[in-house]
This record gives sequence, structure tokens and C-alpha cells, in this order.
Amino acid sequence: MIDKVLAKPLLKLTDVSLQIHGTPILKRINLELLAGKVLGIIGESGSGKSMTAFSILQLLPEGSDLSGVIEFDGHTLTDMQETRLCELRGNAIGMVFQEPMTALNPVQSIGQQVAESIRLHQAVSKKMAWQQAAVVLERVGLPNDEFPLSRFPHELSGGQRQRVVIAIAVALKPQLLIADEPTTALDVTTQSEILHLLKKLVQEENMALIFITHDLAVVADVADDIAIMRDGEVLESGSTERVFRELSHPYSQALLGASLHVPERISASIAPAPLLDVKDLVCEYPMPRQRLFGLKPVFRAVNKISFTIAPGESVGLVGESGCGKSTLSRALLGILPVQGGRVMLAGHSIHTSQALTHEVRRKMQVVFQDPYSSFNPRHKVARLIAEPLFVLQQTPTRAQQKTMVLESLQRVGLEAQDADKYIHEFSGGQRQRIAIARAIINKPELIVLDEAVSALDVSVRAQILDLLAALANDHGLSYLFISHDLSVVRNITDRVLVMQHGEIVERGDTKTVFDSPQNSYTRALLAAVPRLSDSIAAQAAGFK
Amino acid sequence: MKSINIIPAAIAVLLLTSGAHAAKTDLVLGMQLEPPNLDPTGGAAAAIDEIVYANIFEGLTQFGADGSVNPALAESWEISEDGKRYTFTLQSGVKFHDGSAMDSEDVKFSLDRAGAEDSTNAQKQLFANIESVEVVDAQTVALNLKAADGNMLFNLAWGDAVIVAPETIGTAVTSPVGTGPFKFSNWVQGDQIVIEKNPDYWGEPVKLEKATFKFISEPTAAFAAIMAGDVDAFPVYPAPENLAQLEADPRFSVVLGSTEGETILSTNNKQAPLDDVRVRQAIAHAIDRSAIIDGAMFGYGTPIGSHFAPHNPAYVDLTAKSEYDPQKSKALLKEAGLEDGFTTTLKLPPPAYARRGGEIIASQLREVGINVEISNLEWAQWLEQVFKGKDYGLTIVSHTEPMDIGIYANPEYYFQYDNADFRALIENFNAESDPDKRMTLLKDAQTIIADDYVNGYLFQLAKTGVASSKLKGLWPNSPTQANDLTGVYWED
Amino acid sequence: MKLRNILPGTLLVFLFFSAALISYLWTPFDVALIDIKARFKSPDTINWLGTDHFGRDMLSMLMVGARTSIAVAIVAVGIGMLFGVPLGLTAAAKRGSWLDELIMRANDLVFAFPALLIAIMITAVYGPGAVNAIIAIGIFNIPVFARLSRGAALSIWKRDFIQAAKVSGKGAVRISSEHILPNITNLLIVQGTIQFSLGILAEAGLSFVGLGTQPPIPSWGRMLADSQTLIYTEPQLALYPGLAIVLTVLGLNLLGDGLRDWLDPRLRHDR
Amino acid sequence: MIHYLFKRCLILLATLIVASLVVFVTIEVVPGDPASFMLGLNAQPDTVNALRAELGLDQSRLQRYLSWAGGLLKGDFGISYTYRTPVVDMVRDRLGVSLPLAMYALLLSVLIAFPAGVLAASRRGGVGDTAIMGVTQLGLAIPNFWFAMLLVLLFAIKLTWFSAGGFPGWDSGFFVAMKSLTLPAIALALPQASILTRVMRSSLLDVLNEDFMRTARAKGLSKRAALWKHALRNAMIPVLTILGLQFSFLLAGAIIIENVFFLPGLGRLIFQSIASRDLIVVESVVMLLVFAVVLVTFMVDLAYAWVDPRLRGAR
Repeated sequence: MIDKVLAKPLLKLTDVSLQIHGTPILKRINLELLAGKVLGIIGESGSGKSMTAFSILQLLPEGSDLSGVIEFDGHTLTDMQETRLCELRGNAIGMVFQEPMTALNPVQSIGQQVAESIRLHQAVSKKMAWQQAAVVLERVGLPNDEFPLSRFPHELSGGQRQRVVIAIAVALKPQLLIADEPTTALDVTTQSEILHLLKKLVQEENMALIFITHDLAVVADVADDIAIMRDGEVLESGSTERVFRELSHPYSQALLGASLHVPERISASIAPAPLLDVKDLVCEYPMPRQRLFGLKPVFRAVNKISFTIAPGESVGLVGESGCGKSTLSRALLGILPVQGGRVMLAGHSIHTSQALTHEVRRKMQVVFQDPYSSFNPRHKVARLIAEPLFVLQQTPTRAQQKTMVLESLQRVGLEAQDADKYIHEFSGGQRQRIAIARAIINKPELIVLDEAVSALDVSVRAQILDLLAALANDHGLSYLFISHDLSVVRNITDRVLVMQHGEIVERGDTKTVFDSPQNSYTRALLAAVPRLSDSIAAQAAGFK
Repeated sequence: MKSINIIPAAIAVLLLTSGAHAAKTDLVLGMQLEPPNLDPTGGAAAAIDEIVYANIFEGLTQFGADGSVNPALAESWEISEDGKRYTFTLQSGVKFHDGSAMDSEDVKFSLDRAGAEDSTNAQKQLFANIESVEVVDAQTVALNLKAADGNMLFNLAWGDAVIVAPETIGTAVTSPVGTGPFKFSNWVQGDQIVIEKNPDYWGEPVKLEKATFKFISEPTAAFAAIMAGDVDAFPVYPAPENLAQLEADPRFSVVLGSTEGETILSTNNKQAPLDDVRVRQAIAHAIDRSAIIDGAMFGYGTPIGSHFAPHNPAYVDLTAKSEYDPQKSKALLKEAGLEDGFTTTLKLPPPAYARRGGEIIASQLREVGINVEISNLEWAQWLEQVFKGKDYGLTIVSHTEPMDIGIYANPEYYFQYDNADFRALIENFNAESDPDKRMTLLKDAQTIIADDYVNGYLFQLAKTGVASSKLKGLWPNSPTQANDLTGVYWED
Repeated sequence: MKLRNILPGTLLVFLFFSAALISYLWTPFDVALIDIKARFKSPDTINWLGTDHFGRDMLSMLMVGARTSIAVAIVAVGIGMLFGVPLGLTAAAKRGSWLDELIMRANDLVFAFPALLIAIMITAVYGPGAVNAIIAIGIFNIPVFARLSRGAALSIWKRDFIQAAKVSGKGAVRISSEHILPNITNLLIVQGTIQFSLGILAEAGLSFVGLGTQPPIPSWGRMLADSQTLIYTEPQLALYPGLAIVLTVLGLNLLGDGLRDWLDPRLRHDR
Repeated sequence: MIHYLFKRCLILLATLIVASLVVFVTIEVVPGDPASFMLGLNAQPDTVNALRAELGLDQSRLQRYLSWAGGLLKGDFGISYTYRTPVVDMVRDRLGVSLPLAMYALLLSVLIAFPAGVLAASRRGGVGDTAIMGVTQLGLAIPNFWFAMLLVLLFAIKLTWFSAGGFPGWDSGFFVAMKSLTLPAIALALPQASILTRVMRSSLLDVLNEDFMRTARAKGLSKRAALWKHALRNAMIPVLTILGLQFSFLLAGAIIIENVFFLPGLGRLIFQSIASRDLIVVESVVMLLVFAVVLVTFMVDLAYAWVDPRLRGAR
């Protein structure tokens, strides 16, 4: 408390407002950060948290109009000329971005890219810079014997690339490091690794860190101070424990509530006959030939998987990207050929030689992850929702269709007049509702939810989860809930399957799996998940 | 300003080095068509003769600038009483460009070869009448004819009858070896052919050291080339529309002359309704020659009323027989039962006289109710469809062979004009050797085809040459397709 | 701002299209009428743009010429779309299959031929004329549209709503027509205008070398060819048709770019 | 990579074979008989037949195709009907004009397009950008033969700085030869440069929007430095594609320009040969051009790999 009064802040934003092409993005932002401290900025998409970061770096898109004062280490960044700024960027202030896949120049080796930022700010020989680069990469966990400097980005995984980005940012031991959603695009396990790396670096170099995220849990145990943003405003800021203790602003409470949210659902009474019965399912992809002649090698994405889903049951399928869960879902939906095993839906085989009978198709529907690519932008909502009706033997009349559409619209909590709108007029959350409306119009018995809420902000996600729970309760729907996010699965499924390398490594009641995981991988997964409740407890207890 | 001045200077240097300002003993001649090869006894293309005739190759006799037939490799000859044996005395000391001597053996070889069964000579019929070629001695050769032939000396003057050497004829297509005052030097295919002075020429040596024939097919390019000084002369300038302007320019002189090219609206005499003489006459009267000569040739060209060159002493002006009279032609069509006109085809070869003239004629015929469908053809297509296939109604073409009225005696010819009297007349003419009688026969011939309105007779193609005003000695006329450079020199 | 991009193009295109359309009903003078005495008239109240080397009214010639060029280009582009788009969609629907391979190789083959030469050969085979010019130009439009629609379709096929459609039991044909086609029309329209302008240039080129439209039907290309030798004495004869071509093509290109921005900003950089 | 190359070579070969068939068939149906064309109006039928025999035109189509295609493999293009010289020699002479001309034009268009494109992209929406885009629009719209006419009118006839056309040949000196190709090259380059500029610009703009450009800026690179060091190379792929297309276009597509400047190039050779029904020349030269195009596309593909490491590995 006291040192804050004495010490001069490293970074100080005073009444910073930003407009881009006239539309206000930031409204009178005031923030302070002391050297060596960690500031967490939390907000959902569109809250302006990223733009705050870019304002600090003075890297704003065309048509930006920034007012207010940003002071850094005694200089005023807001009226500094470009050349001086270039000297600061990457040198005194480093930045890490959200999307590691695209943050690196694909045509330059990682060594080049790290060395470049060194040579930019230090008068050192190519050779010297190269050596330093090697050192830095070591420190971010890319040992040179495994990852020579000559590697190109496309030869690295997402997590490894993020490490390179970090290496570029910290190469010159900046006083301030800005991390903009550095882990959002990554799997849970990688996420925690990167988090640890950042913590380590910050402590070792005594850097100040601005950590921007949408996920309270991620920052809770990292940040000294926290700022919660919405619509370009800082709703509340202060030391982490205070913020969590008081949570004066209703939105913050909502935010916190949402991320701890548990939808109410009555778990189904398990019926004997399974609705979905998967036996020894195998899916393979051909890969490009290695040698001139000889067969194309195949990649086995799904390897002899068996499981069942009872009517009214909700099953979670958890695994990290590339574990084959999407392949599995498409195979179940019958839109991907399988190389072995069988899938029975209500007693009918999905992968019969002849085309799927309408009756079977009707029983199963799907909701996809990306609310933006899930709809044909050229069609009106009514037509979008009505699409599954195509499978019915006798397609219903216009009138019937209309009523069915309106019905399912209401059931997902949308208005009747929404039927005549185009998809781009809706927000992400609303779109997922429409997706669900499309899924339930045929009164199916099983809905495959492929990362259905992963792309949504926490508050919206909570609403959608409630909706799904309600639908399940009302109509005894079964869900196959595919997700990489364990916290989601935990709150809405009866049973959970953990998937790795195309195989199911652990299965069982959600509760038991979460409380006493048997498989090592499962444990790793669970360990990696930042638990908000824990960190709050920690904060409250006043120690970290 | 300075920087701008530098550029032309630099260019000027380039120009000098590029030798665009030619030394005054060499000459760049523009030609529209490039010869396919350089063997005048093997190919028909006029372009061949236009380069080699009288320059590289010579015949026993040779055309003069006025169309007269003069001695060449034959210094003199005698004709037997019955007119069936021609004895030629050859020039002495004539050498081919490869140094070998030219003697009567070469003459025999050349003429036999040209007339042989498998000969690919385009004017074979010229030699059809030759019974045998007889070597009397090295300097004397005799021709025995099947029948008396007044045309023989004339025939032997053709480019297709030049004397070649057996040992070099194989390569004549690309590097001709003749006896002429120039010898072949170099051929950049698609661009130019160069010939240079033959130092040991048997006759009077030529004044030019070197002559370049540059091939420029596009009329625009031709104009540009002459204006830019890339070319010293265009013996046959392809774009009459520019002549007025060029004439006004002191740097150039425009040489107007006559050609053997009767430009006619060839008519398919076997295709209805054109097989009706009244219809053909109607067409003749519907055509306004002056408009065509103005519109297509910009005034250059002499109206003709029959298939005969006006500059020929035997010429009779028959244009009155087919003067411009739309009313009359309408009447004739009515008479032929075609008062509401008819439709026929007009197939046009590439030259401007045909394409432009065609459009004009089409609109003139439309005036009297004759509807023509124009289709533009390349030469190859024209030969295929019109000349060989006889699948046409009307076409426009210029017949550039000298004294070729004889073609009307061939019913198979593409006009398909079949008139026994005319054929008889031509036979007499060919057998006749008395000049006066020949003259009258020719006049009758002209009149017959004019009265039969075999074709629409438009105009005699003018030879519109353009040359640097300092250049002298080019042939004004072309009695045959040739650019005889023996007399050409630069005036300083 | 969008309007600013589209407006000039639209105006130019409209100008020449209307000129072409009007010429069907009315032209100041009959273009088939040749009057040698009246040739090379400079512009006056009767002949607004003067007369050509046959005494024909330039304005009328230009109007009918516009008709020819536009007609040829439109049909050529039509051919390209008619064959190209289905081919492209099929290839995309059956991506990776031998059919896809076949179609794409065939495209490469056509692309491998020097377009203008083939056009010349075609006109040499079947004789010169508008129809053959159209065919010649059209053939080379096919692969353009085939590639474009295949590429665009592939990116659409990846989208989730296609999966949803499959789950609803829809087949490749139905998906292509219901979902793919509507989503690539913008691209097609934009490319269409570009090919259109290229078509006009091509027609002009062919007519210029005498293989395009045949007399007495006027065409800009042939007007240029006819006036070639006169460019030094009667430059306006070469100027008007040249400008007509330039302005029409310019208009179409501007329109194309405008549409590109207007219809779908995401396509702004698309090539 | 090897596998990829191998596959490409197979495709290349197949393309050529099919192409040769297409070419032969298309051209053999062209009406018009070379022999009778060569012999002209007054030729006798038997003369024509004699010539046909001499040219081997009396053989069956299949025979002719096989002997022709076989010859091509051996690099023997046959003997021209009209010129009576080996087609190879003619092609060599003509290439001596067309190839330099194409390269010259391409060079010009690159020299114009690269700076212009970069400038326009970096000054996006600015005056420079608008001006450059305007000029390119015009460049795209002007028919190059018309442009060529105007060039001749101005530089050859009014100013007489350049000769109006023709090609003196390389033995008359490099500069003289190049000079005679200058106007044609300019005429050809104008539209090409316009296209290239636009492609350059748009693909640069794409790259400038990429995340890694932001990374570069965050490193402390100035706008300009980031553009040169990171954007350009990434922007090359579409540009390379267009360059490839343009080269093959320039090699063959210069027909009209060659006519306007009466240059003895490949295009004009084909044009004349079609007119004179010198079929074997047409066939051989078209095949040659097809080969050139396929080859260039192939090389462009290799260039991709050179530019973009992602393409080096598999495929």
C-alpha cells in the first residue's frame, strides 16, 4: 500500500480516449502500473482491452484519434515522434499477441526473427545477435538442439510459436511486457505452460506485465492489480484481492458469477437401451506419399472407439486440439466415411451402404463452434432454421414450416420477427441460439454440440448453457458435448470421456473423473485448468 | 531543358551507327510481300520475280521497261520459215555467280526442266509448245516447236523461263545462283533480302553496290518506314491514300505507272442467276467505276471496259458498253425476271483494292436491289473456294499476268466462261505471227468478252511507286512483275 | 465513398450500352450507305463527328460499333460462365477426385495455348466473322471462370453451414446450387465485368487484324484498321474508335472495382 | 519435393502430348492447300500434285502426325513448305527477336510496376496511390496496338528519334538492335505494367494486414522498414504467378505489335504461315510456345518454393 504512494509509476494512462473512424473505442481510461508489477486487464470481446494495449505501443489502425496522456518511464508516449517510439518498441516495451499461428513471418527462420529485434536496438554483429537469439530461445523453452534457429514457424506447434513470439518480446529484457490474450488460442496444458513461462520471466527480469484476457481465472493468481473493462470503460480497478473481495460493479459480479456458473439440470434416469451405440469406430485420413512409389500412409484420427449414450443422457467428450474429437463427431453425424466399426443410432446403423434413411437422420442434429461460419449469409433466418426439414419424407407445407420455425425460435428465446432477418444482424450468442433452433426443429433425440460454446464470452456462454440444460430437461434430449474446456463439461454432463491421440483414455461419471482422475493425462488436463474459486480463496487468504 | 536535348543527341549517335543514313551506292527497297523462296522456275509467287528477275536471273530474252521483248542471254536469234524452229546465239563469256560458265547445256537443262512432266513450274503452259531443245554447239541452242507460235520470244522473257545451272538449282530456293548483274548475299527471313553487285558481270556493270529488299506488309508500317527514312523506295506503294501527302513532301517523288493488272469483278458465269448475260450486264451498269477508283484507290487507276491493258497498242476503250446507269440495270434485272433483286456472294482476297472496292460495289449493287454477302478470305482460302472450288458468285481480283486475255478461252477457268467463237479466235491468234493480224484479233477478243459482260471490268491497277527524290532509274511501269535495278542510281 | 468508386464506371458503361441499344432502333445515318464524294467531312451540324473514308457518318458507325463490341463480349463472357462455373463447382464438390484433376488439367491445357494465336487459328479454320470471334474469345473465358468458381467454392465448402446442410441429408448438387453458388455470385459478377472488358479488347484486336466482325457491319477494331493508314492525314478517324474502346474498357474496369468494394468488402484485395 | 517434381513432370509431358494432338487436328482441318497457294493462279493441276508429293502432303494424316511428333521429340521440326528451309532455323531466327522483345517488355513492366506498386500500397488512399491507380486503369484500357500506332506517329514520324520498325539483326550491334525493339517493348509493357502494379499493390496490402506485420512493428521496425523486410517477400507469390503468365503471353501474344512494327518475330511467323497454309510451321511453332508456357509455369512453381519455405517440404 505505502510503496504505491511513494514509487513513481512505470506506466500511467490519464483520461485516454480513442476513436476509430469516429466510433468511440476507449472512454477516458485511467490506469497505473508500477515497475515489476502485473496488471490484469479483463474484459469480453469488444471491451477495448486490446486497443488499450495498442494505444500504449502507439500502434493504432488508420483513422484512429487518441486523446489523453500516456506516460512511460518519464516519457510521454502520446506526443513522441515515430523514430523515438521505434526505439522504445521491442526494446523498453515488448508485446505478445493472441494468435501465435499468424504472429510470425512465415518466410523467415525463427532465429532471423529473434535476432532482428536484437540487432534493431543493439549495435551487435550478426553473429553476436544470432548467439543472443539462441540464448533467449533457450530461456523461453526452445532448446537449440531440438529447435535450431533455422527452423521456420510452420515447423512449430502453436505453443512453440507463442514461445518464439515471447522470445522476440523479451529478447531485450524490456521494462514492460504486454501480453494480449497470449493463451486463448492454446490448449489448456500449453496454456498453463505459457502462463508459467510468463510468470517466471517477469519475476526473473523484474519486468512489469500487462496481462490482457477474457478469462478471470487465468489472471486471478497472476495479477497484482486488476482492471475490469467493458465497452471501452474501466469499470473497476485495484489490487486483485480487493477487487475480488468487493466486486462493487454489478457487471463484474455477473462476470464472476458467469464463470462460476452451474446450470440446473435434472440428470436423466438412465434407460436400458442406448440411443447411440458406437463400437470399435475407426477413422483414417490418407497423407501425402513420403516416397515416390508405394501406398499413401494413413493417419488414424479415431482408433477403435466404443461408447454409448442413453436417451436423455448428456455425455462430455474432452480432449485437446488434434486428439480426433472433431473427426469423431463428423463420423457420428455420418458426413465422414469410416474405416471400421459401426455407429448405431436408435438401432439403425449410420454407415450403411445405402444412403441414410430420413428417419435416422431426423433423430440427430448438430451445433458447431463458430457462430459466424455456421450459417449461409445469403439466406434468411427462417430458411436457415427450416433446413433440416429437408430430411422429412414429406416436406411440410409453407404454413407448417412457418409455424415450426416460429416455435423453435421461441424455444431458444428469440422473437418471431427475427425469422425475416439475415444472420449478420445477430450477435454471436444469438447466432448460437439460432443454431440450436435449427438443431431442434426436427425434434431430434441426440444433438452433437461441437465446441458449441467455446467461442462465446463467459456471460453469454452461461446463458447458452442454461438454454441447453432447459431444453434437455423439457424434451429429454441427449447431448454429446464436445469441448476442450473442462470447466464447461463439468457443469453440464452426466458422464465424460477423455480423449487423447484418437483413443479414449478415461471415462466415467463426470464427478468421479473430475474428483479422482485415474489416467495421468486426465490429471495433467485438470491440473492445467486455472480454477477461479481456488485463486480467489488464495487471494482472500492474502498470500500467493 | 538540357536533359531533354541530350536524348535526341544520343539517339542521333545511334542513328549514325545504325546506318539508317545509307551510303549512296546502296538502296533499301520496300516490298509488301516476302517471297516464299527464290527459285523463279519453281514457285509462282510474284514476289520471287520482283527480287530475282533481271537482277539475279536472266532468260534468253527479257522484258524492257516498256514491255518490249529484248535480247538477254541470247544475243540474237533466227526463226525458220514455218515459224517452228528458233535458233538462239548465246552471249559469250557469261558466268554464273559460282564462277561456272553458262552454255547451251544450261539452256537445254533449264527449258527441259521447266516443261517436264513432274515440273513444279507455275507457268508450265509457256513451254507446252516446245517439242525439243537442241544443243547445236556451246554457244548455240535451238528450239523445235510443235506448232508455229508468235508468243515464243515473249514467253521466253517470263521470269519462269530464266536460265539456271543444273549443279546449283537444288539450293536455288534459299541461295539462288544466276547470271545476273547482282548476286544473292543474305536473307533474314521475315525481314529482308540483300543482293550485291556481281563484279564479273558479262554485261554493262550496275551502279549500285548493294540492294536490300525490306518486307513490310502493313500499309501503315510502309508509310511509317518511308517517312522515317528506313526505306528509300516502294516500287509498289500499298496505301494510295497517302500518296497525295507524300507527293507534297519534297523528300519524295511519287512515280505513277501502269501495271498488267486488270482489276475485275470476276463473275461465276455458270451460277444462276449470273449465268444470264442480262444479269451480268445489269451488274456492269450498276457499278460506278469512278467511285470505286476514288474510294478504293484514291483516284489512281484507269477505267477499263474489257480484260486488256490500256497501255497496250492493241487496246480499245470499251468502257462505254458498261457505263454507270442504275436505271438501265434495274430495267435489265426486270427483263431477266428479277425486278425485286437477288442475293449473291462476294468473296474478297486480302488486297486493299479488293476489300475496299468490295464494300463500295456491295453498296452500289444494293442500290439496284442486288444484295451481296461479303466474306473476306485469305489468299489460301480464296484459291481453295473461289479459284479451284468455283464456289462463289462474285469476287474482285487483279489479273497481273501480261497479255492474259487467253484465260477466257479456258472453260475450266474460274469464270467458267464457255464461248466456242472466242476459243477459236484465240487459237488463230496463237498460231498467227503477222503483227497486224494479231493486233486485229486481239481487238476482236476484247470486244467479244465485253459484249458478253463475262466479268465486271473495273480498272487497270496503277503502279504507284514512292521513292526518295534523289533516286533515279526505277521502272515506272511493270510490264512484268520485276524490280529491274540495273539502271538504278543515286543522284547527288 | 463506395458510390464514388462505382459512379464514373457506371456512367461510362451506361453511355455506351445505351448508344448500342439506340443503334438498333435509330442511327443518324445508314452505315451501309457509301458516298465517296462525302468522305473525310470534318464535324458539322449534320455529321456530328464527320465522315469516314467511305463518306459514312462516324457517329452512326461508332454507335453500331458499340453494339458489335458489346454483343461479342457479352456472349463470349456468357459462354465462359455457362461452361466454366459448373465445371468449377463440380471440381470443388468432387475435390481431390480424378474428375477434379481432369477438369483442372484441362484448364491448364487451355491456359497453355497462346490465346490470340488460337483465336487466329479458329478464325482461319472456320473463316473470319463475329460468331467465330465470339467462340474463340469464349473458349478462353471458360478456364478463367472454372478456376475462380472452384477456388471460391472450396473455401465455402470448408464452412460449417455446409456440414449442417450435409447433416440435413443434402447432396453435393443441391448444396452447390443452394449454398455455394449464391455465395460466389459476387466474385463471378466482378470477374464477369473484367472478362467483359477483356472481351471487348480481344474483339477489337481480332477485328483489327481482319479476323473479327466482317464488313459491312462496323466494328471499332475494323474502324481502327481502316483508319490506320490515314492516321497521319485524318487522325480523327483513328482517334474516335480508339477512344471509344478505351472509355468502354475503362468504364467496365472501374465498374468492376466499384462492384468489388460495394458487393463485398472482403473481396477488395481478392484477385 | 522429389515426388512433387516427378508428378509435375508427368503432368507436363501429358499436357504436351495432348497439346500436340489438339494442335495437329485443329490445324489439319484448316481449309486451303499449301501447294496450290504456292503455285498461284495459273498453275496446272498436275504441277500442284507434283508439288504435293514433293511436300509429302499426299501421305495419310496419321502418318504425317507420327512423323511430325516423332521429329519433335528428336528436336526436328520438319521443313517449311513455303520457305523450304528447316523450321528449326526459322524459329531460331524469330526467337532472336521475340525472346529479347518479351524480356525487354517484361523488364520494363517490372521496373515500372514494382516501385509503383510499393508506393501505392504504402501510401494507400493517398494522392500517390490514387494517381498510380488511375494511370494503371488507363493502361489496362488502352489497346496496345492503338498505343503502338500513337508511339510510331510521335517518336518515329514526328520526332524521327526511332525508326518506325523493322529489326536490323543482332550483328548490327547490341544497342542498335535494342533500340529497334524499344518502341514495341514500350507498347507491350504498358498494359503488363499496369496489371503488375495492381497485383503488387493488392497483394502487398493483403500482407500489410497480416498479424506478423504488427509483430514487426512491435519489435520497433519503422513502417517502411517493416514493409521492405517483412512484407515484400510475402507479397511475391501472386506477383510471380502474373510474371509467369505475362512472359508466356509476351512471347506469343505480340503478333499485332509485331505487325505494326513489322518485326520478324514468332507471332508474325505464325500469322504469315497460317495465311500461306505453311501448316508444319504453324504446328511446330505453336507446340514450341505451348512448351514454353508449360515450362514457365513449372519454373514459377519452383520459384514459389524458393520464396515460401512452407512450400518446400511436402506437396
